Amino acid sequence: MSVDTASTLVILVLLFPLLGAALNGFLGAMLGRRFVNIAGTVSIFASFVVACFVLANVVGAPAGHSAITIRLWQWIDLGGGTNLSVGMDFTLDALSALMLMVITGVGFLIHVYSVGYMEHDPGFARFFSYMNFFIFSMLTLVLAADLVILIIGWALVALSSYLLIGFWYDRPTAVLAARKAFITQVIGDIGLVIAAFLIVLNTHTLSLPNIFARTQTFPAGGALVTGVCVLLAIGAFAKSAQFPLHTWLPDAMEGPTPVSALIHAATMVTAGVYLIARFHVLFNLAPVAEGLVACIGMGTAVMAGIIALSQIDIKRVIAYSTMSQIGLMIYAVGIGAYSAGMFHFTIHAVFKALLFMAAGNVIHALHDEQDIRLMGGLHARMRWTHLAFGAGSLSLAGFLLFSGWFSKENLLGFGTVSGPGAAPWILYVVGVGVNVLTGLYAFRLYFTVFQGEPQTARIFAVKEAGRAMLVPVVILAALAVVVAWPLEFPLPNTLHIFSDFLSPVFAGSQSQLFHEPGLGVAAIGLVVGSAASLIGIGLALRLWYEHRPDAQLVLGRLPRVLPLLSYNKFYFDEIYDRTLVQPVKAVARTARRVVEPDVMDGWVSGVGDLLRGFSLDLRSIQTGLIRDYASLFTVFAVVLVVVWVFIAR
Amino acid sequence: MTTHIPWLTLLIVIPAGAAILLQIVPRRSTAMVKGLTLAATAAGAIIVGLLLAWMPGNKASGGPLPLHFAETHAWLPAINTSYHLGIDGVSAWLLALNAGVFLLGALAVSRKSTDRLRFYCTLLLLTEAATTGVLLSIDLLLFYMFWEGMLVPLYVLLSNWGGERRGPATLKFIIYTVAGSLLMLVAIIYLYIQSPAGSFDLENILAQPISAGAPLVLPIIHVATFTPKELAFICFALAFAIKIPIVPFHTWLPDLYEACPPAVLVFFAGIVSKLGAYGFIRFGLTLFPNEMHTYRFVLAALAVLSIVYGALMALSERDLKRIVAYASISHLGFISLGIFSLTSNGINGAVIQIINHGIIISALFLIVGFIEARTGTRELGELSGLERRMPWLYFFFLVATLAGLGMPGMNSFVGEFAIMLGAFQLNWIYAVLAGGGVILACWYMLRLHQGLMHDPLRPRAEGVHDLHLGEALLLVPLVALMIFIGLYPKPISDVARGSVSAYVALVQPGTPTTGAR
Amino acid sequence: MLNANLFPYLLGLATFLFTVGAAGVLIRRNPIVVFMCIELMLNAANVALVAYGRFLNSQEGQIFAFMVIVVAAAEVVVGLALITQIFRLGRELDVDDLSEMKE
Amino acid sequence: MMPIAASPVPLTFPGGNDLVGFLPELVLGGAFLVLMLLDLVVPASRRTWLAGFALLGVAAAFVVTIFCWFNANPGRLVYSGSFAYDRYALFVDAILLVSAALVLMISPHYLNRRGIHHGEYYALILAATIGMMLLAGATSLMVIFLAIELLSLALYVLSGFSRQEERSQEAALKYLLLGGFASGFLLFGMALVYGETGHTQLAQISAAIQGERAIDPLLLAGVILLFIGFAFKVSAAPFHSWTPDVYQGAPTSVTTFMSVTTKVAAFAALVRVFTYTFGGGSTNFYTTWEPVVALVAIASMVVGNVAALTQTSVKRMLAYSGIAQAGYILIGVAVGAVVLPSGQSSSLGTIAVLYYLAAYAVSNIGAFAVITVMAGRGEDLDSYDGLRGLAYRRPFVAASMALFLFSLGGFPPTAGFFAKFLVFTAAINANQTPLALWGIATSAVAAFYYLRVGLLMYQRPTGATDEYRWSRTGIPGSAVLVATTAGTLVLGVLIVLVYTAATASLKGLIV
Repeated sequence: MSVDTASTLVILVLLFPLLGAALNGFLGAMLGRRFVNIAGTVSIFASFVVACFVLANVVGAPAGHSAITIRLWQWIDLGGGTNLSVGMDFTLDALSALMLMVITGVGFLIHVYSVGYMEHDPGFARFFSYMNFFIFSMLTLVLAADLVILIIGWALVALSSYLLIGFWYDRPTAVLAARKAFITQVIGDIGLVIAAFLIVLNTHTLSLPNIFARTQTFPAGGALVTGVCVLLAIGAFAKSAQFPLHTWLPDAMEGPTPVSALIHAATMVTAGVYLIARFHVLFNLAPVAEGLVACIGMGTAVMAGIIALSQIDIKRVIAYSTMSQIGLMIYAVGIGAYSAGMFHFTIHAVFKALLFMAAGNVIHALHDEQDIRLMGGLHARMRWTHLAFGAGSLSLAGFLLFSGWFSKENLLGFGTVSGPGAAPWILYVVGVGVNVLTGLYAFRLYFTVFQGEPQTARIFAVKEAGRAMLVPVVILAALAVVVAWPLEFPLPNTLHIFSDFLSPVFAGSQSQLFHEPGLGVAAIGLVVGSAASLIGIGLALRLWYEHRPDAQLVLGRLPRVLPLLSYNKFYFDEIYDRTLVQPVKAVARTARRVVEPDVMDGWVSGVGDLLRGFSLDLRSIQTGLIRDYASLFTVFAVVLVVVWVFIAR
Repeated sequence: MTTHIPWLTLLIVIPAGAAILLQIVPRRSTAMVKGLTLAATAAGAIIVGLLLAWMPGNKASGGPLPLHFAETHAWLPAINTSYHLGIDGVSAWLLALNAGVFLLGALAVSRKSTDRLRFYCTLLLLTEAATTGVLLSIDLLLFYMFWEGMLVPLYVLLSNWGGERRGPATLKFIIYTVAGSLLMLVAIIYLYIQSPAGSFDLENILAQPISAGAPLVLPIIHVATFTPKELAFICFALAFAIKIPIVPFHTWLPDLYEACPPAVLVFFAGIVSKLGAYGFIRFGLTLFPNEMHTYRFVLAALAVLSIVYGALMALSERDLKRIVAYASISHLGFISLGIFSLTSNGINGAVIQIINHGIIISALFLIVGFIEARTGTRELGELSGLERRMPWLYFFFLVATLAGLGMPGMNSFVGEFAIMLGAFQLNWIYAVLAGGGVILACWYMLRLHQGLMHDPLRPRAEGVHDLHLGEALLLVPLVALMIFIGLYPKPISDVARGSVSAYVALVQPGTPTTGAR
Repeated sequence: MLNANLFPYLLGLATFLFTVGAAGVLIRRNPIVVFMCIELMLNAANVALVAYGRFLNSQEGQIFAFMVIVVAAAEVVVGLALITQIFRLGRELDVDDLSEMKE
Repeated sequence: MMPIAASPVPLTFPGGNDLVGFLPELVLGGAFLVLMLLDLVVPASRRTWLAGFALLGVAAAFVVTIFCWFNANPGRLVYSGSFAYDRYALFVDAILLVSAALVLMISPHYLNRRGIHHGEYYALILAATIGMMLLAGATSLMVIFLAIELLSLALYVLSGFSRQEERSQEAALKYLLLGGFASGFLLFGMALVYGETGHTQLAQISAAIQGERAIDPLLLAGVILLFIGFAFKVSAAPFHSWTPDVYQGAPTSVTTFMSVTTKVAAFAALVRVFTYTFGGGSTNFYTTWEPVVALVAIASMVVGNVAALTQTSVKRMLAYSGIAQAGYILIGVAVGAVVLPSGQSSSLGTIAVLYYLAAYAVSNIGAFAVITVMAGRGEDLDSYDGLRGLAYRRPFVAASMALFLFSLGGFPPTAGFFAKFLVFTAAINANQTPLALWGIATSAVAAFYYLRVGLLMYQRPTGATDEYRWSRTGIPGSAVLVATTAGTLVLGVLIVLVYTAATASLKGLIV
């Protein structure tokens, strides 16, 4: 595709959401709800259409020419070399095209859904403005072809997430959650920024293509590249809510449900996966970093899964499931299975958005009730929502032939062989365990919410959601079932349209940890994985649907500490509060109460007092008595004469 | 056409002349007073704009530091001091900021009727004349004249308008500054005596390097201490460090900003504190390259201290103005860090950041002023939920806050990124600590912004109304600049880059000068 | 003819007179007496002047001395006038009493 | 560092020309006599005329001075070497005459308000001025002594001019007794100097000193006593004790006059005697007395500035500030004329002294003039509270007062800045950087009390009944304020004028 078409496409795809944001933000309140609804959704749809063109262009491009980088304008130029020189560069390739599709596609559906969800909220204009702005930022992030621009997009999505989490600004909890999320993001940003420093000082460029072209400046496996990758990973972890920067995500559920669906499930939180995939060239040079990333990904997956088991807030359960699924993706990109990670990202975007929106329907119908202990038996009253949620849960749990099954089994499949030594196998086993966990928490949620007996009288008054909220849900439900079928099959040498599509991006270099599993191994892995998911679902069935005592006993035998940790989210919030927040506050307080007045100002006023005292002494000498003056005069006269005549001379 | 007219002199004469002219305008006719003040400041701004436009085409003078539009007239030949003005890529932008903030200050005053308006405008114009002179002077003595003379109108201004504690605060500021600048005076005289040229003119002094001299030896214990030149440098550094201010010489700032009316703060915080940073670039780097290089780690450490300490104080303060004041100290720490990194990245970043900080701090003080004017309090604890009542202010405040915390995509990100890169080149630890400062910055800015704007509305803020058009018009250009510079900072760096690389070449011989590109 | 080695004694005398005068100023409280002590100091200087003039064989010393005498007279005039004026104002004659302005 | 002698001039005594030697003094003397007579005929209600006439006399003397300035190059000695007819003296005369004129302009209103408007006031002012002008030109110990006594006697009377006021009387007697006491030391010093050098004329003393290598202890004692005498006159610490009390007690117009003119004249003589006579001699002699001057300079700067910090009376504050200023000027005296390591000689110090005297005259008269002019019918405008809120009632007066304070504090763009700047430059130039550093440190302290007064003026008036009642400025008063303000600014910006004049005045300086 030509540079001109590329730039036009980029400008258009970015422009529509930005325009929507501006219109809704500045004029929305004036022009009214109908206008805002149209402007908000159409703008995203428009950029979805453009995204389709991009995809067509990328697919249609001759082999080897599918990637193109364009420069809109020179951002800053301090002379090049180690001196900063950055262009407003954007790149179009398979990866960004895929991201575009997912972001605009799912984004559009969620916008449509929001029309219904926010129909009674006075702040609708602000809401759509923020949402459109988020789409714009996310697109900037995935299109950026220069590290600085990427950082800008990276931070802009954090900003829009902050704005949307704190959308209901008169809820103190929402405000705090927003602040927490933003600050965590900034910590990640610092990681990226310092990585950028290391990169520019060694490769003398910040433009991604050039960086990847100049990897010779990074000795493979060296400390330098490892450091860079770790710093990048910190950024990724902050964004993707991975341990240890994960605590903001559950609190982020304070935002309206469409926000959770779009930002904290489908798109933004997976940016970390995208980042690592984008920088695979560097990561492939740093096996240590890769291993670290894989371990942390898998660890987070387990931890989040365990926590999800005992949460009682419907959205938080889904949030932790998101954290867990992203953990799997991070694990995948960690072991070098990039297209597998991206594939799971795509599918996850579909069914997780679906789950959130279905949950949104429930919450909406129950008038903002989010405690699952007060739900139950909704299947009869919200049939469509119930079906959609079920489909989503099955997909999430990786039930046979549901989209989730394809992506997750595909992902775990690579775990069967990747990497040297025993560590990979441990990770794989844990991964299978995560499958069990997923089945458990997914269906614990499904059963407690939709099956069983209604826990409150309110349930009987519940009505199915309106069309605007239902249509997108149903569409996504359908997708959640079938979308993966034509794309990828989790066995080698079978159907691999998706990974072939991405292959030009990742073909360049390969991770040392990565091994393509043979057909036999893969098949065994597939069976084991699917079995694990089924076990999980089965357990959930016995525990929370049939309420079988034996299963309860099984749980009862577990060490007491486990449910405690799970319910209290491993006490991370408390730990951070004690070890980071409070100490900083204490230091600040000391600075204000002690250091500033007594040290910084102390020496100034000290000098002042000294002089003042001296001055008073001098005044006391000035007695006003002539004879004293004369005596002073004489004394000093004599001293001067004597000293000079008899000593100094 | 640019050669025949003494543009730089005009820049000084116009405000000064207007100030004198004001005295014959009848005190009662406020419209005329406002009009004249606005006209004078606007004229200055226009001229600066023209100069910026002409600079690329204008041929720079030769010599160690390339100057544009230079003017030289004999002043006191007997001691080789001359009326020598000139600008380079760095001072050009500071001039722009200077003209901008004073124009804004004039607008700000002409919004609400200050008491004794004519007196106020006179002092405002005199201050502008002085600060402009500081930025233009090449002759050290002339520079000192303006540098110290600036205090005269400022003193009267600060002692006349502001909170009830303004008296002591003003005295503290003046004494602090005077102590610093007097030391600088001694250093200037020393340089004059020592320089082979025997001149106060920066260019002549730089033409023949001054020998550092032998280290002074303490009388009894016979320990070799600093060389005389190093002592001179310390004097300069103190004067500038107090003006910026760098911790631990900062305590005058919060008290003064607290007592100072917002309309004054717009140009006081906007330009005066930047002059210290400018001094470090223009005189520190040129006169004392070796000394700057020797002590860069110490200086950078102090800068980082200001960043973190200012942030911590801003985090724990409760008074809106004091929070912004300490935030400003933290930001100025960034600027200093950039300069002391002695790298092209750092100094360019510092220049950009100087402008950004001028914009941001003016906006923040205006906003705080509006809020105080409406609610009658500056206590963070007594306010909340204002967003519901004033959505427009919320929007402007949001942008200013984001700019203040170094949000990527906003103007200050550009500067802070370059500065931290420079610091990283100096030593990675400085960049990391500065990064910690950024995290704290985001913490205290959000604390300020959310604390005021979010949470349920307090009864105290029930009746408040949103910005008038006039107030909004003050903020619009600032906010627009914050976003524009964030998207397209190139123009600034293009003008500054050449001069900066000249400075860097002085401090770090051997570094390739990138000015040619 | 005076003996040359008498000179040191004359100078000593002058110094002695001067010291006495100064001491008087420091000790005495009656302004008039203080005044006389000042005169004593001036005249001590006169003695020195004259003595020097004599031993240097130059007239300047003696001329100087005459001038000093005149000046001293003038000073006395002013001084006494002031003192009487103060006395008129009803203050007793004590220099220690004149300490309204201090510090 | 080698002190340099001023260029020796061939001395010719064609008696007729000698009268030209102190033409200005003669003119003023004539005016003085006529004034005495006029006082008898002019009715009490028309005393202002006397002021006018005195002003005329001063103006005439000034014109004559200017005329002489162009005539007096190169300078020469008159009256058998006891008086110098050179531009140096004339420069100082000019300062003195301008100061006297300014004081004469503000006096009548003030005296009337205080009810002490007597004719002899103006005569005494003229007499004192004559004495000072003589002192400026004196080149013989005798003339110096006479001149000092002449001006002192006049000032004693003037200090006690408010006859019914005890403070004024106390001030006068303090001044008289201590002044006499000091002149005792001065005279004894002179006697010793005369005795050890055998001459009373500076030129010959200088020559005598140049001869000898070893320093005669008695001579040294004499020189130091002499210096102490001068130090008293310029009110330099630790011989300053009289200053605050006398300045406070004397009528403000008189304080205005003597605070400036005494210093100017005494410093003129001090420079002539020390920098050019004793300094013009052998190296080791200069290096022996120079530390004394430096020491006294430092003492004055410290004592004056620090003591002023906690004052609550404007007049006392200005008195202490005067002590401090004396310290700064003494720096200039100490490094007055030196030979640099580079070889060429520099009289930057003396130029600094002259510039400082001019600047100090303008600013200090201005500051005191404000207090004089604003003084109400009742008591003097003395306490700080009297100034509270001045800026709201009399914005321009307050502005000019602030300007004078800034000038005394040494802020650009005022005369005071360049005065200090030149002094410090001279010190560093003469490799006496410590002196400059003392000056710097004390100046920083000084800024505090000057600006504190400024703050008072800019405080909002309480509107209370006990608020001080300032009188109207009046035309002469405003004229003086305008003149001093303009002078302060002009000397602060267009330094080149005075600087060149001062330089020129040193060309023909002779002893």
